Amino acid sequence: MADAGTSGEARAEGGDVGGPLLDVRAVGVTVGGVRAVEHATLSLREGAFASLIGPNGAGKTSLLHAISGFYRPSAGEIHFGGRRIDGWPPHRVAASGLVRTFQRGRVFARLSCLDNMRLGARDHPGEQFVANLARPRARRRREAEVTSEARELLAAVGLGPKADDLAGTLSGGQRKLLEFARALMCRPKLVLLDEPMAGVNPTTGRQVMERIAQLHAAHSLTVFFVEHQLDVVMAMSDHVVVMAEGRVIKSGPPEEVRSDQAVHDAYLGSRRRREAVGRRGDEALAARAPGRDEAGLR
Amino acid sequence: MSSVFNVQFWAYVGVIAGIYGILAYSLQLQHGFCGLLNFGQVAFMALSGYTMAILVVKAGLGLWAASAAGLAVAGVFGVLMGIPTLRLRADYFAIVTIAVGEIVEYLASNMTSLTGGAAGSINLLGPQNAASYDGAWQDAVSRVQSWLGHAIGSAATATVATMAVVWVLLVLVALAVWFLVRSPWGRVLQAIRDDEDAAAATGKNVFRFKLQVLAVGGVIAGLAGLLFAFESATISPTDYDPTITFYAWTILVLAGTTSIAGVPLASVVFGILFAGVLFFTFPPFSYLGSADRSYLQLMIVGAALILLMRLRPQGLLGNRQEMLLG
Amino acid sequence: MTGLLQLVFDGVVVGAVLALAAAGVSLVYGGLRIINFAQGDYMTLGAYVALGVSSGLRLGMVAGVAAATLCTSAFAVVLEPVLWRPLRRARAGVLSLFVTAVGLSLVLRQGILFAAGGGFQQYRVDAYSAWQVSGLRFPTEEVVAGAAALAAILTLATLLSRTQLGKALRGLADSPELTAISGIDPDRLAVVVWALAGALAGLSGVLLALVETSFDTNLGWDQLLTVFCAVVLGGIGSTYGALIGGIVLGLVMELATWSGFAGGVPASYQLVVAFVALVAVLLVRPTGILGRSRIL
Amino acid sequence: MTAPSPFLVAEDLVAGYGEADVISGVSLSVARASLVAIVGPNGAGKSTLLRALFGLLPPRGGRVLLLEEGGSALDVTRVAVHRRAALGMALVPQLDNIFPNLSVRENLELGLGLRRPSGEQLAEVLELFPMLAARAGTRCGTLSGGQRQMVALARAMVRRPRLLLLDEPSAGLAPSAVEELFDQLAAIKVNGTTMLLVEQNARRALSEADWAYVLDMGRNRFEGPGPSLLADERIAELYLGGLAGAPAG
Repeated sequence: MADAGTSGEARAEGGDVGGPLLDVRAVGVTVGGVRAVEHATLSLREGAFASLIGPNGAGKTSLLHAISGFYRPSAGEIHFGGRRIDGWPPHRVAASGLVRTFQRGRVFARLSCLDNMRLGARDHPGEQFVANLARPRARRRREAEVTSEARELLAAVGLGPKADDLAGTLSGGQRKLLEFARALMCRPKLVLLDEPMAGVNPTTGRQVMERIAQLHAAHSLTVFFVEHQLDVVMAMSDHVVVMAEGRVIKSGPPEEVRSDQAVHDAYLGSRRRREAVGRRGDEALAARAPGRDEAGLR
Repeated sequence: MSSVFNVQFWAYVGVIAGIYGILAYSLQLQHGFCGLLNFGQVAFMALSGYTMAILVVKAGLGLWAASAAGLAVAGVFGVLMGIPTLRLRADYFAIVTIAVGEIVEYLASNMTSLTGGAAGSINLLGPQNAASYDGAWQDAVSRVQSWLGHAIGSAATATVATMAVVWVLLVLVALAVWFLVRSPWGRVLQAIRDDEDAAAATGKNVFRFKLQVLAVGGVIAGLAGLLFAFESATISPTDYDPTITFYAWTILVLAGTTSIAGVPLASVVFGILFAGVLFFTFPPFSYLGSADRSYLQLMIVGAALILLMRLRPQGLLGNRQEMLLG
Repeated sequence: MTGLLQLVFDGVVVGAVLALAAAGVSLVYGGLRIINFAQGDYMTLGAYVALGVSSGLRLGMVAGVAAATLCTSAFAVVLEPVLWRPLRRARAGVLSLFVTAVGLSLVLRQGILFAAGGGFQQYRVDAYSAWQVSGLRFPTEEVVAGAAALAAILTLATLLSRTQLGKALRGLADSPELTAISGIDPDRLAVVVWALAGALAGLSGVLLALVETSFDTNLGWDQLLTVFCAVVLGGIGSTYGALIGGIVLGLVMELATWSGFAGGVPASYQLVVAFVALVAVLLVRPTGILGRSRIL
Repeated sequence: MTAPSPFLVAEDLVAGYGEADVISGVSLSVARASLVAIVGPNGAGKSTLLRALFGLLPPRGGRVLLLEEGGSALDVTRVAVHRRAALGMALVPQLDNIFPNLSVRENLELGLGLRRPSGEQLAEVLELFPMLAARAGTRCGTLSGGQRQMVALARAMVRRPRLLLLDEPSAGLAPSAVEELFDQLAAIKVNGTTMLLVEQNARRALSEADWAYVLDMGRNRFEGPGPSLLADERIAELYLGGLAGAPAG
């Protein structure tokens, strides 16, 4: 595994090498009759370490669902590795090397952590009904490979001791770690991470991000993540995409995004506005203070 | 009235319980390990039973070849049923499968020229010509009976021999289910059961796995349907009543939905429950007329089911902790 | 043409009656995750209570209908603390609850047989009185049953959409835990759910018996699949959907027998027609008429 | 600030799922009208603690008390969940904290339980959350994560609770929304509502908290005023990703 130094170098170059791996062209997504994404366009070069930010309700997660095949875009095209993938079912998208995680950390609750990991592996003859029965030796060989790889990755995210526990017994943060590790089992070309650090404590979150960075460098892995922790986003990503109200309003290197006024207004919010909101809240609460005694203890 | 100590009677109960147990395994594979709610499993029994009977009587096929064809039809039907319905949400899928069970029964009683209609398989060659298909089965059973005779003497009646065959098949089915769910293929099924979206996100073709499990479950249910047809010598549409599926579900829930060892135990409990109430002929039951007594007996069966669920919601051998995991 | 109009009328009446039972199933499944396999037998119970009160006690049909509604409701309410609450406390799963309902259904149906015997029954109403309007025939009991069912549907819809209790019931379907956090006693809501479901089943049962003019202890059991179909057709979990699904299904089943429609389907095919309609709707709208599509 | 009098006290709480205890003997005290934060690594038992305090997970040991200003104490350890709203307790769970098939307005109305809502009560809350006023008729299931979080907080506030328990309210929120959230919490505190907050965003939570507890392996590890814990190098090293003293947010 590459050390942190080389990973930093690779990341610096990451934005410059290779052609576009993911190309999202004028995509629209409608969720439950509501237009969640409107005309979103962005492209990621191979080897990029990119992030997607934007205020709540901007359509980030909906866009992620569309890219990963869970939502069918109502407009536009999505290309991955030169192939048009919009309209593909999620499993086909995943099998083509584009793997995503979920905001909530979705694991297979009644399977052990180790089994969760094994499920991430690709090309397992044992998972084919006929080969499972007809080629026991190939099945066993692959199973052994997969198991040792799974244990390694589990240990790497700090879940080694939990290998034999049911995944349903893990805490919320541990589930996200397991899910991320499972995504890596697929040896993806591109991983989409939906808020990898939300619900994970900062120390672990940083370890996760560092781990992602290492793999990014070592395996020419392209990473695209939604995250709200701006310090992390700005420090780690070489490319930042900003969404607001269903549209991509800005896309570029972090320093450029940080200084953009439109981004600032839409996302970071001006301090003055926040203070105004706060004051209005104070007044509203002060006004109703007399009514508070009604919920007294009996 | 049969006696509590009548071996013949209990062997017959054992045959029926074993067949329901095999049907319960088909549900266990589909529901316990893949999360599918199938309330129309009886359709697969009917399809394989009828296919076998029709091929033997009308096409002159040998019983075993016809039986294999019956199983194949049940498996293929699983795929055919799955293609339009599997895209539905789980609870919608469940109700549609009930409909499938009803429609198959309905077609069996109305397509008289093919199935013999409401009169059943005996009518396959027309009203003047009673048809039968189970000659080879009877021969096989009497061979088993003579083997058993060496071991247990005169207790080895034809019914006892049938019971032995059914339970050997049940154990084979149990082993097959055990092997499948512990294989990587079965692991994918369980992943689908726990979180379909996450399974798709790891590149599993959820639809294909579900089709496969419908086909495999269909074959197992088909086996139950064949045994049912063999055991009763002639079949009619009402033999494959949709309530049979619910009995199999009851066995599965009693067993614990993922407990493979629980199914035979639950089948026995279920058999004893349904047959046992027939012996409630002592006072106060003996004061009642036979109709009233049979009503009361079924009420007791219902009450016993309620009580069992109340005492062990996770089933006899089910794992409570696992049941509670989201 | 009059034949068609007559079928529309019949369909609306039968559909509205089924819609009541379906709404009960939907409330219980939505709020308590119980697939009430015994709903059909609750209907039968209502029909027999009405028989006892109107014919046995000679109190008339209005009293019979009222008694059917109230007694079935009371019966369902009594079972909540005795049967369902302990299972909820043990965190029984959907299937355990389902098997319990199967057991309950067996007990109820056999119990009614035990108490009332087999054989067909009729209410003491004039089965031949009817209004004739330009070739159409409106039998009195069908008009009354249809009107009563529609009134009950409107009352229920208003209760659910306008009252705080109705919102709480819909909230219960979304998240029982959050309902409790909001300060609402889930046990009390469960009692309300059963009271409503029982009343709807009882009313539906007696009205169905009126429409069918003669009935036996399989009255509700025979309709159970149709009722479930209505629930699914409307969209599982949506009580409004169940109401609409019931009426649509009633119409489809009656209209399928119209001679102008490829000679008409024999009446014995009605259940198959119902299923075919259901499957057809689900293929176009996989979550039923009012069901919500899945949002990740 | 006057000497803080405790409002919520937990003594030696033990709770867990299945056979294992997730928290084993946690004690804490929350002063009246203060904001207390609970931080710690994943699996430390933070959410479990909150669920145990509110009775969603009945504690296996220990007790939970509400102390009145008069000095009387009410043992609420075994009080049913639905009775707590009437005692002035409110909880905002992290997940499943809204009714997805109900509109925003109906969600807020259900915050009052079965009592008929007055337009005035809703208007007050909507004023505090102007974003929701514009979406009063929207079905909550179609809202984004941050908007849902806002509905959940608003629903808890409709009752004017005296004690508000929050489970990771900032998870999944954009920075501006996190700022708004903490501004709102500050405003709620001004009004005298006592708050207990479980947070992953430990730096932000600690910088706002009057007092904080660090939980690890289901036990109390450290406690102290939020900002001073934030400055503590041991804690920073263990739980905050080694960024002691870094500016919050």
